[in-house]
Amino acid sequence: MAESKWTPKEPMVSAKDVHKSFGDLEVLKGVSMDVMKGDCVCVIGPSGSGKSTYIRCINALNPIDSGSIEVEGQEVNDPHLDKLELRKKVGMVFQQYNLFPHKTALENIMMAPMRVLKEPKDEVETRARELIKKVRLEGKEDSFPGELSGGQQQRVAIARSLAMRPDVMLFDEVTAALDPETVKEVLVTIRDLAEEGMTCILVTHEMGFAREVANHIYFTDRGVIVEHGPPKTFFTKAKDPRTKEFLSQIL
Amino acid sequence: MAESKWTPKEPMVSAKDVHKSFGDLEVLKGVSMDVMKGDCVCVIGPSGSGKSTYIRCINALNPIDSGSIEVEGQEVNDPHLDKLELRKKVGMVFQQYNLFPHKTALENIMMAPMRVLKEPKDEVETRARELIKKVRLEGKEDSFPGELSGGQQQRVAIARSLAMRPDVMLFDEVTAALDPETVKEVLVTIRDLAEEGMTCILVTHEMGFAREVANHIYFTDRGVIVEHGPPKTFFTKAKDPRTKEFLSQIL
Amino acid sequence: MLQSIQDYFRQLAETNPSWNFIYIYDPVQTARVLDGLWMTIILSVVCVILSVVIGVVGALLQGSPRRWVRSVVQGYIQFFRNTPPLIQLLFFYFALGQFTPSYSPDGWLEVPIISNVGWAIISLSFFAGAFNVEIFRSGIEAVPESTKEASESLGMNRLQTYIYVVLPLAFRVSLPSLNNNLVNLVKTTTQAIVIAVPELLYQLVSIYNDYSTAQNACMVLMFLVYIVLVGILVLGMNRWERGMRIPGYGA
Amino acid sequence: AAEVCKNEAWKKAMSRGKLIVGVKADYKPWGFRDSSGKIVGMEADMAKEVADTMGLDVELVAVQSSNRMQFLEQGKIDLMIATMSDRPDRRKVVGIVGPNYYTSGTNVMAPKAVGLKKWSDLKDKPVCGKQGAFYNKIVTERHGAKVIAFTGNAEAKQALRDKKCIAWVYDDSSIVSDLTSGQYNDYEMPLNSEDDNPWALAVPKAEANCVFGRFMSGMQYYWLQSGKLIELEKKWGIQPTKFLVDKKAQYKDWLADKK
Amino acid sequence: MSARTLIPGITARATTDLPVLKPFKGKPYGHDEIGFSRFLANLSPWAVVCVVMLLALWPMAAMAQAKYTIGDAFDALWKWVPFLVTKGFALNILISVTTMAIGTAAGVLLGLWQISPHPAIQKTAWAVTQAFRNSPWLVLLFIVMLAFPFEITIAGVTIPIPDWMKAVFGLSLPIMANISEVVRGAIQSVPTGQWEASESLAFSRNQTLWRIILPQCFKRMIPPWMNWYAILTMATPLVSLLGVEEIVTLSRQAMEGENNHPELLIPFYGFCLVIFFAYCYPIARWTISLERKFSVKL
Ligand SMILES: Nc1ncnc2c1ncn2[C@@H]1O[C@H](COP(=O)(O)OP(=O)(O)OP(=O)(O)O)[C@@H](O)[C@H]1O
Ligand SMILES: Nc1ncnc2c1ncn2[C@@H]1O[C@H](COP(=O)(O)OP(=O)(O)OP(=O)(O)O)[C@@H](O)[C@H]1O
Ligand SMILES: [Mg+2]
Ligand SMILES: [Mg+2]
Repeated sequence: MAESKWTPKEPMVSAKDVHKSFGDLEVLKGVSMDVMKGDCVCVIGPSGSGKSTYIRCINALNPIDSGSIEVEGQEVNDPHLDKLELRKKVGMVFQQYNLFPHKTALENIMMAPMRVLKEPKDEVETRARELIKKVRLEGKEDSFPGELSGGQQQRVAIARSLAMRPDVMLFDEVTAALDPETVKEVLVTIRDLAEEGMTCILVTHEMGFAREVANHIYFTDRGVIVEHGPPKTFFTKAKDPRTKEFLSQIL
Repeated sequence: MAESKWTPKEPMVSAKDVHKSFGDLEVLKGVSMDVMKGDCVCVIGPSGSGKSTYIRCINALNPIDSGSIEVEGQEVNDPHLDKLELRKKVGMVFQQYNLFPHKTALENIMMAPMRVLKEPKDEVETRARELIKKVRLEGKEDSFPGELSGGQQQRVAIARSLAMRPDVMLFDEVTAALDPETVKEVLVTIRDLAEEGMTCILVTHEMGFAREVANHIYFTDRGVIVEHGPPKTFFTKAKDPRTKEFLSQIL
Repeated sequence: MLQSIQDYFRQLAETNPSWNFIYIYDPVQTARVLDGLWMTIILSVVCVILSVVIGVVGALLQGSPRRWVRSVVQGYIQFFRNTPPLIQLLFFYFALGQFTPSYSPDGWLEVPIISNVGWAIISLSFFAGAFNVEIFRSGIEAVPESTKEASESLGMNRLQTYIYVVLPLAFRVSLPSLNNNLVNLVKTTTQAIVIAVPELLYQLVSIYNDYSTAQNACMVLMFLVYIVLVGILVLGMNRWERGMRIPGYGA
Repeated sequence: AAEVCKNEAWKKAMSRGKLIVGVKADYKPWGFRDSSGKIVGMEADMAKEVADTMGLDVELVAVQSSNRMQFLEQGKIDLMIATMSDRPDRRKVVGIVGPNYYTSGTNVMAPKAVGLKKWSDLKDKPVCGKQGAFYNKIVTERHGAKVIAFTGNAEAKQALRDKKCIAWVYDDSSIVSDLTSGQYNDYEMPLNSEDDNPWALAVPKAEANCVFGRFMSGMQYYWLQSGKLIELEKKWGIQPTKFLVDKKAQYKDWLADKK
Repeated sequence: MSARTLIPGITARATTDLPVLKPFKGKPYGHDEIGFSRFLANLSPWAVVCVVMLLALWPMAAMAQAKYTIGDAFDALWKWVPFLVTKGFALNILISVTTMAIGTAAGVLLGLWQISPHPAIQKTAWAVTQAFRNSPWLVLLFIVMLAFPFEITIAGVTIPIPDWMKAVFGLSLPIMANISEVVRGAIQSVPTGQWEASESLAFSRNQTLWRIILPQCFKRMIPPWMNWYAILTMATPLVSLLGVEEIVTLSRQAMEGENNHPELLIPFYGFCLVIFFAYCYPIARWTISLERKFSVKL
């Protein structure tokens, strides 16, 4: 962070012509995108279009083949990248929550700050309890993930990422595994975050949510960004035929 | 069946003040409902409200604690009930399809009529092929379940139930395990059935479908029916606050 | 009291020569039985502990990025799992025993640093350890990739991920198989008789070779002792398993 | 003789025309197998002679120390001639009759380097042996040695060679034949045999005082008196025993004792 | 499908069960049930050669000092091989095959009782299974050897029960218990949905069991079953401790006949090892290939 010449006026996340293949299958075929600090960006698109792959590349969970991704001016596609540094800046929440089942909600949240950042326990615990309150899970501190509903688990997962005080949050279809009623709890949590000015990149199927929260929407298909724009124009004035078809199916 | 005095003017399925507990947990707290021949009834409600339990009680998969459920005038809550007789009248389709993986689609459909009803093979096969056509799976007769997509499997499961020529069909969230695009195939099949006059009881999360197909909608919460009515009034003029909240969340 | 019990059994042996519980009334034989029992317990306890240690270390080594390390572990497992433990014991004692350093108290006798008891412990521990490696490895494999990813995306490094997330979970998955294998190990300690380790079977066989009328009584004792030993182990493991249970999972 | 003699085993053998004798198959040269699998040896010859005398065919069944008495009790064999030491507790279970036909001396094979002088040198020292052998008990109880018993003699001898014990305890005639084979030149049998381990053959307990028992008793007197056993000893290359010589002399004149 | 418009996300999967630990898919049996076979089968031929060579190290030290050479020992072995194989190993095979037949028949029955709806039957079957699974084989063998008569008389006909037959009964007990567990495990690995679906199609319990459930798990039971066969075969030398004249007993007797030279240990026990291996290795390979074949379909 220190060495970076990045200033808040430049994009927080900047992808340029990202290519990525799995074996013979080219999943990303030149994706570019700039996300400024405080932006909330939604990525939508049909299944298999490479949304998850893209978001995982930002967090260096998948290496990219060519192009560049910069987070706060730091190149992710750098073999000498300090992945831990990157991951302190970028938080990620998965569709399957992936909580640690043998730890309570509170312990899940406290683990990374204590083990990775080596922060003192008291401090971390205070912050963790605040986060629990923020995601509206008071009283569930000592429950194990198996004892929580899907929505509650997902909120713990969000709190767990936030505990690392990231600058950017990535969300990959965080509500896809939830039943309709609990979807809302999670979305409210994310909206609160966005309103507080957190930089967010979301992959979602929730058009209603995208429309409400995002300030920019990207539509991907087969590894390329087909169309993008602010929600108002995007939903009503889509030009690309593939986008139109997709929107017609879900609208 | 012979001994029953039931006439088509009386309810096909009639539940009166059904109570059911699992251990200390009372899941159904007095559910009543009359379903006439040819009706298509949808049961909606939040997760854990007892929908599955109720529908399983109708098929005597779960015994009830008190109250009564009559199917064609026959009491289900009767210890001396001939469960096999009941199940010949009532077909049930599950969320998880539960096809027999060691049998082809056709064999899955033919098995129960041949083994349970002891009908001759030729006859059963003719009927099974008609059913395959009805659920639009021509050409998949000899595929094993493992070779079919989720939506196709679910349609085989429906055909398998229909092969027993039941008078009532129960569907428990039959599309919940399917991805958005294949949901439609299954719903079309059920709508066809309803339009042909089959008595159907559906548990579903598909509000749009409920609105389109059902002639009565029941909303359950915490083991009681909170509100019910025909779709037109139900969706727009719900009175109960809990119903309103539920609908507001999903609309 | 003790006297009268001894008298009773002495009497029984008089009247009923095939039921000579000699180890109850003859202090010399009692001492032999107790020695044997003690040796069996030592063998069991030490081997159980060692084999678990071997299993954990082996499983870690098997995940090593270095090919030759993996091959060595693989070779070890193959050797021990494919040969009857009986032959392994002979092999260790007679073949490898010749190459171990020894000291000589009287000019002739070469007391090896590793006695036959030592070899039995080594051989049996490595035998059971080979199975334990596989057990722990499959436990580690059962921890989903996504859980590891989650901990990585929180900034934990490989080692931290292993210590705090993977191993605690893998251990729980492995417990039932581990349980089986350890029970098996305790049963296998009887085979140490082939290298003349004075464990319980050895002592009992010696007793009934000296007093042939005691054969039945010896077998009864043997049966009881092993049922009790295995019972204690199973109870302990079950308690442990329950203690390790994560609330909210499993039946 | 209050019991009535049913003579079951005797009659059964007679009616089937075959005498079934339990002998050892793992105790060269008394009973062992040739490479075709047939059981041969000194005791096998004795069994054959019993059957011949009775006018029957013989069938040899291999028995082990651990099961030979059960076999006889259960009637699986009619007669047992299986290097069994004569012990009071065994007399309670099976029918041991007549004079003992042999005695073995207990002795040890030890490396010359150890320089054993007397039995008491064995005290608290490891001594290799074979599981099920009676000699183990003698050296343990009388001389305080620590016996390490292996499942076979080959293993026991290997352990001796590996210097895991200072001696191998077994019967003296086996040891002598090993020493004379030239394979064990660095070894010796330095102690005096403890010579009081009489061997007995056995019939079913119920027939000890009936036809079969008396017949076998007679057979043994005959063997001892006629020198038949000395002949067999020679045939199987066993070191001549003083016991047989003494007995031959003792029974030379039947009535000598009575005079 | 206008529904989706109004209800964003409503059609998404509604599963709430966590994929915390991957379900043991395609592995309906416990680790130890197939482990042995898998291991044996994974052994590549060169590894076999290595093991044999390693074993050959054993006699080297002993060889140096003795006049009776390892060559003599091998000569002695060749003399005995025909006898050891036709009389000894043949009996091992006979014992293992008969034991497996009896153990399987009894084990399947016991396994079905273990899932009986009748609590008394179920508990008893469970207790029997656990008792025989957990006691050492040797002890069971001893008890049966001593408790069984050597002949039985039925309607005046006396049928002798040879020793090896008694050993078969003794070994059948643990095999029965383990097969019982295999059967129970396989049946319980079939999702309960299958039972409910058949029930709601009006199948009776027996029809469900025999027509729906067992056909599905039959294939799954074959690999662990064969694995137990291999384990059993490797365990047959145990009966030598009871004097049954199988290959190890006869090897000992043969060594006796050859004057118990310590040099004989390697050739004779080594031969036992090799012949067992030669018999079990192909079975293990076959087991694994069967397992692969079946795991694709189901
Ligand atoms: N590790 C991998 N190895 C090989 N192929 C992969 C891998 N991960 C993803 N793919 C393939 O890459 C393509 C894009 O996958 P991705 O998960 O990014 O799609 P998605 O847009 O997130 O779809 P969904 O909406 O279903 O989650 C798919 O065809 C997928 O099969
Ligand atoms: N076999 C059972 N034993 C104990 N509790 C049960 C059992 N089956 C269901 N329950 C409980 O009964 C309640 C109602 O369950 P049910 O499956 O009927 O709900 P539902 O309305 O179908 O929910 P969903 O929409 O999630 O399927 C839940 O709290 C559930 O945990
Ligand atoms: Mg995705
Ligand atoms: Mg439900």
